Amino acid sequence: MAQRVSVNISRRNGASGGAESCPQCKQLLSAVELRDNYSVCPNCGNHFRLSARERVAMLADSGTWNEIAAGLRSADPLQFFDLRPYSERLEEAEYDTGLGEAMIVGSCRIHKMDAVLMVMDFSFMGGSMGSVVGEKFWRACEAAIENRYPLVAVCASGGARMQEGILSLLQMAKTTCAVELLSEVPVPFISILTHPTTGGVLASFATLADVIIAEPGALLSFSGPRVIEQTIKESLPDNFGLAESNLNHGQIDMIVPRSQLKDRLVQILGMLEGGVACALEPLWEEEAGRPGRRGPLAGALGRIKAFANAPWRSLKR
Amino acid sequence: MAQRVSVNISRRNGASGGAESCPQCKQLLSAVELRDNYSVCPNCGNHFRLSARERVAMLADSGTWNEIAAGLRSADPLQFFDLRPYSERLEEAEYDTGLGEAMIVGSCRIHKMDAVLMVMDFSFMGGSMGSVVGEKFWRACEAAIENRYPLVAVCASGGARMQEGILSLLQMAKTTCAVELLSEVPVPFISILTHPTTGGVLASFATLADVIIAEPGALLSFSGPRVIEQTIKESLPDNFGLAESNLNHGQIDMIVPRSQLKDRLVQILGMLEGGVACALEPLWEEEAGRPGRRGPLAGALGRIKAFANAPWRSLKR
Amino acid sequence: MAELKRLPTLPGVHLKDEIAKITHRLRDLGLSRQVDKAVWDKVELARHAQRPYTLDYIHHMFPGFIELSGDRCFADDAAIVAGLAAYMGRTIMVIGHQKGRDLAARTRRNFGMPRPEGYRKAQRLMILADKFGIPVFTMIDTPGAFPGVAAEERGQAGAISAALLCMARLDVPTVAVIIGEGGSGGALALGLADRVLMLENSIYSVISPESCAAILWKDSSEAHLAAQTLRLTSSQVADLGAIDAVLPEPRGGAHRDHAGAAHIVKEVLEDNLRELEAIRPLDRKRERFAKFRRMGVWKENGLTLF
Amino acid sequence: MAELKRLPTLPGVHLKDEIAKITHRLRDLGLSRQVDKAVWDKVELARHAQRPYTLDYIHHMFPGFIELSGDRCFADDAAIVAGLAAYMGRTIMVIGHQKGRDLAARTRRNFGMPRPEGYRKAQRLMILADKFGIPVFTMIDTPGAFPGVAAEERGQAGAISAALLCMARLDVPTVAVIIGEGGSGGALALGLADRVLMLENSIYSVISPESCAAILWKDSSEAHLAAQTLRLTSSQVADLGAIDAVLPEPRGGAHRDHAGAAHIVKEVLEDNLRELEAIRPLDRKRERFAKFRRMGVWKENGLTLF
Ligand SMILES: [Zn+2]
Ligand SMILES: [Zn+2]
Repeated sequence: MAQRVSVNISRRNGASGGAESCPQCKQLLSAVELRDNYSVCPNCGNHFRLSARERVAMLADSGTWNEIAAGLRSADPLQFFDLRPYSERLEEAEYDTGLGEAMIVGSCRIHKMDAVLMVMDFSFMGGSMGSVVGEKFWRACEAAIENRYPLVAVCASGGARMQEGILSLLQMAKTTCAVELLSEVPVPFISILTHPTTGGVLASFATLADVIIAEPGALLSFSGPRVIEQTIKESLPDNFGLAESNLNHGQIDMIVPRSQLKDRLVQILGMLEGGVACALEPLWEEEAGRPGRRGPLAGALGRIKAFANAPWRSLKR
Repeated sequence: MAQRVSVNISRRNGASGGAESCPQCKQLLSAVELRDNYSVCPNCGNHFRLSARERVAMLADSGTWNEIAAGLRSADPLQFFDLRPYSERLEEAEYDTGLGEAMIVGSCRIHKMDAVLMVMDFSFMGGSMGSVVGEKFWRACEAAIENRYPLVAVCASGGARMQEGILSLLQMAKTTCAVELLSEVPVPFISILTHPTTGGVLASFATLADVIIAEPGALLSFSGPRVIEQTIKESLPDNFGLAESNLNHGQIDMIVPRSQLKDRLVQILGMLEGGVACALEPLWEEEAGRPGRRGPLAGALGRIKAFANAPWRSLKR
Repeated sequence: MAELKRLPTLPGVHLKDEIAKITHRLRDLGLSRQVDKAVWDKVELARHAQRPYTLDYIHHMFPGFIELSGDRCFADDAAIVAGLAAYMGRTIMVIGHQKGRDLAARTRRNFGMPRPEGYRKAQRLMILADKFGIPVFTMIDTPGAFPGVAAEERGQAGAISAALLCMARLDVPTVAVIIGEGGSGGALALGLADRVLMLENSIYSVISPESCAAILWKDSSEAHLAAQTLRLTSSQVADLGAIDAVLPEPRGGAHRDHAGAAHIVKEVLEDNLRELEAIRPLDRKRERFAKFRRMGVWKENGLTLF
Repeated sequence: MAELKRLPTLPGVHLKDEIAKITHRLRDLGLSRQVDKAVWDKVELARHAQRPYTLDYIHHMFPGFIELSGDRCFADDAAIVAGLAAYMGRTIMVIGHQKGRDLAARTRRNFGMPRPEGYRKAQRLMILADKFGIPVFTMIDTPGAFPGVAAEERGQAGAISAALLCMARLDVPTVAVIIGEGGSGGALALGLADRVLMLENSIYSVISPESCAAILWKDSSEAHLAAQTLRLTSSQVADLGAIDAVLPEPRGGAHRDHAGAAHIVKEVLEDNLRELEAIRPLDRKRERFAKFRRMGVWKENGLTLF
């Protein structure tokens, strides 16, 4: 289904205004045709890579996006350089993508349901996770907890950002702690794994969501295919690490084509919001002055008796 | 290592006073020789089957065994009969084994450490679990919780007792609930899986222990080898379901030869009793008037500050 | 309709009558063949190829059902279907064994016989439900857990016991319905619930009649004799106090009217959930434990206890 | 001795000096080879075949160690060793990566590269420890999680993230010591602890120098250049605020004196546990979260923050 991921940083290939050919089936597609079909090849179903902004436009209701922590930028704590300094690479990535980092986060409404949305962009240094991605994730979780909004993470990543050394590795620990804070409330958390989601992102928050959705053909693996080939000294099976293989192996909940993604997302969020636990909302409101549940099923609230002393928080584990 | 288990009810083969030959290596062994070597063949290491009483004698300190619920006997709720009525089979089993049921339970000391001990006897209707085994298990758990003694279960079972129909199946649910009550305290629970432990016993309390020990060569499988052979229409691998295979497949914690079992048991119980949680014992005592921990490591208690309001019970999950 | 919904049976209440009846049971095999007939009919109905399966109930009861997959360890087991559903103003987690109706589906669903992965998926999703206060509804319909070498190696026994422990622990309400074949530990693994109900023509048994006959008479063709002595029909199981109620089926049996059967289950589920939701979680758990503690019949110092 | 035990390093404290130093770093490759030497020596020491491994520390620190096995799902992974130990009047759960010293052991231990089963075993035993209030002590020494097709299929990524979440959740005190090679996510999976310490000659890195060089210079022989730029030695990692303290090693390095190294770790462990045990579980967890929240360096609206 999918082309093999290159961990190298490559420019998006759907940004130009003219026609381009599908990398999978070679069919020539016009930009309009692609855009009208969710950037999915109408011929073979290949899901083209989306920029973070395009993804937000696709998922968030028009005009509701409210970016959080937009002012965060990577520092260069290691003064890292290889053939070029890290700082130059960052400048270039910002210039090329128009993004300050490989992830943008914000609150928005999705089919009228409030949510915190975070979207990674593979075009920004391979969607690698450094200090800023970790900090943005943390702030997104804080916002979700503060407002009692569910959290949706659209992932695309080549892994940790080498150029921040050990600090990038520790973002795995940092984002994990943030997820644990979410589950203490609990706030629903859905991750959407797009092509490719690998390494430290897959091995931290991406696989810690309550429900894990993948796009068709997405490569999802901890180690990159090349690393594995070098280790086992043979070529990999054709479907190695693809979303479809991950589904068979029990690692994800479902594969959802991009055209159905927004609807499905809202259905699941509504479901997770609509448990009988909503009967206990009054407790939370009293406790922390937080707004109550707002899922479409929150009507259950009125029908079910509230329990004054229910030890509901024990649920979290 | 082990001979294949027969689910048929067979008389113990080590009870006679004279010599007998090892079913595995055919060496002729005297009764004294066997007894002095924990009923393990000194030649090949084959672990002979033990009666429940022999097992108690081997594990409990001399004179400390205090049987619980000895007066329980199976009823015959289904008026079950096949070639002979269930009630006749029960009478015969009691006559042959001197036991009222396939499990005896009691409190005792193991190397001076108080414990509740339950031992199954395969010679009593194949160690099958019916209502009485379930009820005895429940009472043993109650005694363990009441006295704050750890629980040790020595298992040997062909599975559920068919002759009690659905009621025997439900003993799996009943014993599971009892295990959950243990973990709410928490009371340490160790299971010792001996040859053979299969079916409903393996699929309930036997695999729910905090630490799972097996004797060498014990057959441990949910389905019996014959059932599997009939299903897959081929013969099984030689090591199918053996303790050694289960260890490799991550299903048990360790294999302990019978000669080391008592020592190892006490070491593990001591370890489980000696966590920093013992610092919170005063809380429990105040709460329920229960006696405190008595593990050899409970000395930590004096050294570590007690936390007046520690939410320790949240530990249980 | 309302009076059909729940026919609660207290454990052991009818037991003495039954025992009296059974005492008169003829031990002559020739005659017992006749008595067999009704019981064996139930066995065949429970296994009827047109009987509604979990996905049929889901189709009729939960239009917006969202399936969730995977044990996060090894595989997604298609012999157990699970997912979220909107139901009468709340969300529930639906989990059930799934057989297949045609050959391809049967193979894919492994004839409704789960491997350890199926039970681990169920456990994972029950924990998810618990986290969000979502009640759990299970449907039981399996000949049993799959007996295979690899399934054993991956811990079939431990997967079942872990699922049982998980159900014992849940703080949310749980309702189980045996919709067809309730076979052995593989069925019970989804059945440690606050309410356990059986459809009229379903069976619930510690062992399949065929296996039982093979062990007792060394002849699996004696299965209908075994079926009779195992007491596995819904009314017999109810009389033993092993379930909470028997649910009537549409005229002629559920296989003739999937929608009708689903309608009955749907109404009964709502009544039971409503009752259970009114109980505080800790109390509900205590009641669950107390119920399973009562399971069984034994004599203590000569006195028979239920 | 006492003053050697813990040399706490507050996150970022020395960072500015370091940055000043690095700014002067020579970008000329020829000269940087020299600077390399000391760093590469550390890499080689961290991987030294005679360096004490987890089982060596266990041998010296915990005479009564009882190994526990298995993930209860698929296998027992020998690349991670775990078990209970009596330690200074209390029980602790010891979990660590294990390399092998000879060829047979290396193969059996898979060169210290765990498969998902290893992380699931660790997770299972951490939950067991939590249940009984037993502190968790981990030793980190791995080139990384095993990169293999089957390991990926069985959920390597999910096994690591689940282990991380488990460590975040624990109510008991947790101490991690990097004793040799702290390689990537496979190392971190045991490292989300209340206290994370590094032995002087150990390394902790997001990627192996060889892989880093292969990606950046398309030439894995540039590994020592990569090692230098990755800042993976104990003092460099401490300066970045990524760990809590560096532990000194016996004269000449831990590989020359296993007992001496174990003695240092043992004393430091006791000090740290004693401090952690004095904190209430919930507070300890909050401090753990706060610590990992601080990890990283970023600019906000032009201001650099540590
Ligand atoms: Zn195409
Ligand atoms: Zn022998």
